[in-house]
Amino acid sequence: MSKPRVGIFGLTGCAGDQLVILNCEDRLLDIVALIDVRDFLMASSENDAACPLDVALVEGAVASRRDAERLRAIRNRAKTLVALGTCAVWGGVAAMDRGADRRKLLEEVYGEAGLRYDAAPTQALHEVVKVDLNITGCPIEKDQFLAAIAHLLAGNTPIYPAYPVCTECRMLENNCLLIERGELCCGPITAAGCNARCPNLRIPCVGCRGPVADANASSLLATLEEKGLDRQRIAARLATFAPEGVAQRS
Amino acid sequence: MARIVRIFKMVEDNYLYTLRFLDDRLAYAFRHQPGQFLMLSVPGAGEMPISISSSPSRPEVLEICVRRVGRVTNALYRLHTNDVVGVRGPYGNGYPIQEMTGHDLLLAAGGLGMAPLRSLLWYALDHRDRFDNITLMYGAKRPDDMLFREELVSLVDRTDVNCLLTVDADPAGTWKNYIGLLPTLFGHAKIEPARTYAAVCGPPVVFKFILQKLLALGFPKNRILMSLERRMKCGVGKCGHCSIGYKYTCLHGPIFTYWDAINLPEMI
Amino acid sequence: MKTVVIEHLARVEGHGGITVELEGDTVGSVRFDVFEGARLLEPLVRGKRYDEVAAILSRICSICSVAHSLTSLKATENAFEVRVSPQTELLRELLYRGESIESHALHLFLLALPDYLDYPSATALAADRPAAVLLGLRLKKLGNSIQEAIGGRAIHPVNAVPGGFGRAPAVEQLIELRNGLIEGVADAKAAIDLMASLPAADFCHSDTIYAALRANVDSYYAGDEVAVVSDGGQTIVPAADYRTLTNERSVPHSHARHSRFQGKPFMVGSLARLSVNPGRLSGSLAAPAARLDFRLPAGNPMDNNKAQALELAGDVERALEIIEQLLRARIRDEPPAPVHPRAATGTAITEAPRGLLIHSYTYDGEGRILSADVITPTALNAASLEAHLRQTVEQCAERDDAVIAKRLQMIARAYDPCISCSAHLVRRR
Amino acid sequence: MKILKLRKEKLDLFASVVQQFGEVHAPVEQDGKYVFKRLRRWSEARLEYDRTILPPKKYFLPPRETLFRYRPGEGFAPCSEGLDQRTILFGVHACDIYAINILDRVFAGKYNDPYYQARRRNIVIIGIDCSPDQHCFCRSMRADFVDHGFDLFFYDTGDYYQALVGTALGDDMVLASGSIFEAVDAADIDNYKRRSWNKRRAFQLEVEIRDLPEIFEMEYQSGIWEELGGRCLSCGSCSMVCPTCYCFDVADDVELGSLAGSRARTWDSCLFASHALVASGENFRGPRASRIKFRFYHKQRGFVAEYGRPSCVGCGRCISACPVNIDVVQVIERLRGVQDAGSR
Ligand SMILES: Cc1cc2nc3c(=O)[nH]c(=O)nc-3n(C[C@H](O)[C@H](O)[C@H](O)COP(=O)(O)OP(=O)(O)OC[C@H]3O[C@@H](n4cnc5c(N)ncnc54)[C@H](O)[C@@H]3O)c2cc1C
Ligand code: SF4
Ligand code: SF4
Ligand code: SF4
Repeated sequence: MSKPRVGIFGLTGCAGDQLVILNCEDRLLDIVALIDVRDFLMASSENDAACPLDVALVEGAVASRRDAERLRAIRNRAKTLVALGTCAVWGGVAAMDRGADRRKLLEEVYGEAGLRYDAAPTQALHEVVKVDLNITGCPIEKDQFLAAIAHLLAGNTPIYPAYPVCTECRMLENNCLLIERGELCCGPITAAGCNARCPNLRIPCVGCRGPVADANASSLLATLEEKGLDRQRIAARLATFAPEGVAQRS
Repeated sequence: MARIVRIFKMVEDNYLYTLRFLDDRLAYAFRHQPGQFLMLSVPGAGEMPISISSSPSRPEVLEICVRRVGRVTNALYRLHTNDVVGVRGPYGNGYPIQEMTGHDLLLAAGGLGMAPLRSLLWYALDHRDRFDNITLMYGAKRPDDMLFREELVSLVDRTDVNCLLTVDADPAGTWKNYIGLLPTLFGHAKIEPARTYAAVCGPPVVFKFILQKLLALGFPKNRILMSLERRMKCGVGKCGHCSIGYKYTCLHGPIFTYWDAINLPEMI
Repeated sequence: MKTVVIEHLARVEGHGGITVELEGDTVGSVRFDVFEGARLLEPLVRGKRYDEVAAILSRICSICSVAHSLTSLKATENAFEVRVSPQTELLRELLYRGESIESHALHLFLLALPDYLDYPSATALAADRPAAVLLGLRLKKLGNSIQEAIGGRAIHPVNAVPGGFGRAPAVEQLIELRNGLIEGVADAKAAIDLMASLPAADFCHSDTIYAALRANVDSYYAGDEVAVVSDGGQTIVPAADYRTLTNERSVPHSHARHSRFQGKPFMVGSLARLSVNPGRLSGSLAAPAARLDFRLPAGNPMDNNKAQALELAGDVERALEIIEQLLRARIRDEPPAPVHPRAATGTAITEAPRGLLIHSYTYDGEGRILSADVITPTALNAASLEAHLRQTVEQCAERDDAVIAKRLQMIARAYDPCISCSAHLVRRR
Repeated sequence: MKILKLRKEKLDLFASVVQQFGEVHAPVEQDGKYVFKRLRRWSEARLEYDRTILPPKKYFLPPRETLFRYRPGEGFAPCSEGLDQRTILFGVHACDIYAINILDRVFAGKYNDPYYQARRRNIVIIGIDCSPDQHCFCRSMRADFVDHGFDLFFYDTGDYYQALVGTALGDDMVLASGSIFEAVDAADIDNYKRRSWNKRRAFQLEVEIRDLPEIFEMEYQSGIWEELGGRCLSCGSCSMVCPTCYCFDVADDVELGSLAGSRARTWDSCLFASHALVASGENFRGPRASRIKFRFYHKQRGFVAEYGRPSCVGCGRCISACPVNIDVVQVIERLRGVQDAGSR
């Protein structure tokens, strides 16, 4: 079997998910031996920008016309398009306040020049093209990425936990920050897979992985409100990393 | 572990696999009842429950009929003859053959529901003297979707079994049997509820309509035998996924009576 | 007239390109374009509570996410006059060193090294010189292991919060890090040897102005004063006056804003740090510096790569020292220092791997952000980079597009630009 | 049963003897809560604890465990790492031992679970007396006392622990500690009886479980399920912390670039939407209300039909672990239509 042709791309984001790939120090050379990386701008200056791809890994959100065009071009080249990271899957932090007047913000940041910039309200990949597989996380978890690659190479769709961070947090036997300290923990509605990194360090989950499929955001909101937290603050916190996603699920 | 010795495409995305245990002793030791299932693993992809479609009256072959739907079934689909899969079992209760002996049989299946019933069908035909009248009702969407089509069509002319096959639609216009939804077949069969055991299997709609029919005919509740499907991870009553009320589909089922269904909430 | 265009700069983080216009022998415009989408995080962070800011603004950039987090925390703590414990200071510096080791190893081995040896990528290089690439990966992993143990994650640390840390690392974790670092000392030395063996890259000379934090202690990840040095001497800029330093303006071709000091571009980063603090070269870094034939004042921006290699060696050493110190002091699991929000402004300047990083926030009485200002090294470097790109073309004897393009890319990469950083700036009104 | 007594001050001595039999794990404090953990030194043990966050089930059915590894051509090889590890759980409460006895039955039967059973054989249980808090209702669940399933059990009778020796291994431990255990006399028996009577009265919570199965059947359509479904976060906490929740999921992993890999099982919960979802898209318990109903139904009613008693032992963990305060005692009371019966 010939090696699958792979492209790794970044739209607008922090490049953290591509960096996670480069952070697989122990497996990096194994991976490149198993796949044929054709297009990876962050790591190579010799890229084939047009060849058909078996798999396209795309990180970052769509925040400009240029991003949208690039994404469509990638989609046309790729059999399987994988959204890599919370920005690609949900829009990420830059998708906050989608309603805000972007032009005004641009002008505020860059002055008049900003008005000429190519900028659009931030969107997740699935809002622009069809996405075949989502690997969420801000950034993605190395182990999950490696498992996903192993499964894709073996021909299987990877499996991800369908439960929230609380489940992992409980398996680790942490004290509950929400119950025992009344903190604003997003664990109950956030997709697991990070092994409860934050609560495991006694820090409330900020929801960086986006909502779990079955999130009951309205009940969490009500509970936190009963604990005396300010409703607006809770709503804003829950919606930091995946604003639209949480709204849909409450 | 078992080797795939034959792969036969029955209809699009539904394949019949013939398996043979690598270890001869296991092959001899493996004895199943119609209605039982096995746990089949495709290494790397996972494990899943699959009904045994072959009859214990023909112990030379072990056949399963699998529809491609997800991870494991797709991984199985990518295998070739001579590849090896993991097999555990047989599991589940199977049909109460002893109880059914001496009675009429009504087998009613829709779609993939034929997979477990085929085992019972051939068991009964191979032990024809143990049962009175045997009726098979099987419905598929189109002729091309009918599982075991050749085999079943060849039964239509047999006199020792009343084989009624129907399709919802026949776009090609070549279908020589019935056209219409499964329950309409009741119009073509003479069923005596008082002396019959009914074995039903299919998607939830099939259960719904066939049950209505059977109850209207006055079938005793404990002679309606349903083969159920549930998510399963272990097959041996531990993992909890297949529980219905207080029963485990894998231990107490997959064959349940209609009386069980009344007692166990959310069964159908 | 012809143009040399590097459409999409590879082997850097983020999206940028270079356009040079040539009119015979005269160089027309030279542009470093940034077309990274504008994420507008600073205005979006308005209204967020002080305990949420670092997690959001660290997302500006993955490679310097520790720097962004810690600078953000310090700005907040400065605003609220929070005093953190000495243990926290040490752990934070350790975290910084981890990031710096990772970032420098990534840049030197995976992004820059292929240029020197004429390969398109480190993976292509690995086919012929696996040992060199594996050396880089080991060092990179070492840096990541520190970030994971102290920050809770290699990218976007979760453990650092206003006032301190969620949970201090366990003694066993520190011992494991120490063992890794002991091996790292040899690797860092090997990295210097490797750098010393590379063909010289010498095609751009100029008198450059450098700006960096003045290190009055060992730790120079944070400080109160920026020193700007040129051959004309030194100017000191206190942190609160950072605006006189940046003096940013937006340019139409770029989503990054350009900084000038007294009308002139200046350079930040490893080379600037060593230029501002030449004393660092006298201790244990003296021998490696000699090996690399590294001398100050450096007139060649490519020397930034050498400076990174030196810092890499220094960081490994310093990280070891910190761990010893933490172990000796019997690290404790202490709660973060209490934070009492109030209406105030706080500014923090630190040295990110790529140079000066400034976060400045104004809070309301409830601890919600009223305005945020973030100035990143790549933005500070943008004008200087353009100047050096221009000089590179001017000083290039051959008028061969391929040669020019290659040199331009090497210069751009030597700056180790972090383009997604540069695009997220806010001008305070 | 062999019954002895041990002067309380001598417990430390006994603990040092026990250490020679294996790795000692006991409740340890963690920010005001307790967890079973390997002891670094005996003084870390907190035997007067309310309840541990996770029950001892984590030792018998770990949150995640590899079952098999396989290589192409070699087939499956069961994973036996750590199965023969001799661990001593020191200070297990009666309800938790009761729960282990329940798990014993689930993981035995026609299809024995070799992993569970191997651990069960190798883990020593030393039980300890406890006093109920506001969430304990083990007495109502008939799990405040166990007569088997432990190697030793210590009852607090004042100056002494009265020790029930449950197994030969427990007896070996007693013998290995020389003569620190003493025979009991009539006064000790009286002390025990007094303790027993007092403990009975210490319970703040009580539920009536006779005819509960029938009531569950009658209230199957009750509106309470919808209401609980609206509140439940499906966070799985109650299942994770429950000493008798044993659902697990099984999934395969492959190694990069090969077909070798492993199969692991992980704790699962009937509150997850995926629990009863099958490949056809059919979900037999789709709505959250039907999932939470199932949890109560299976524990409080289903188990009775199957094993003759509810699987709930009244440890109160799910009550303290639920972020939205879903409380099994209140649910039962509401189903029963009793007001304030729980607090006496
Ligand atoms: C008693 C019984 C007999 C069955 N007989 C047959 C048969 O003869 N032919 C056939 O094609 N299918 C049969 N099925 C259904 C078959 O088990 C599922 O289609 C199969 O598990 C789907 O697995 P997958 O990995 O391809 O799908 P995915 O959706 O990827 O499933 C992943 C896992 O979920 C579980 N799961 C998903 N769907 C089901 C399901 N319907 N039933 C049980 N577990 C499921 C399995 O553990 C599986 O490994 C039977 C199911 C049961 C319970
Ligand atoms: S700390 Fe957060 S993640 Fe952990 S159990 Fe509590 S709510 Fe869930
Ligand atoms: S616990 Fe929450 S914030 Fe922390 S890594 Fe996991 S999903 Fe992200
Ligand atoms: S259901 Fe709740 S009270 Fe009952 S045993 Fe489980 S955790 Fe304890």
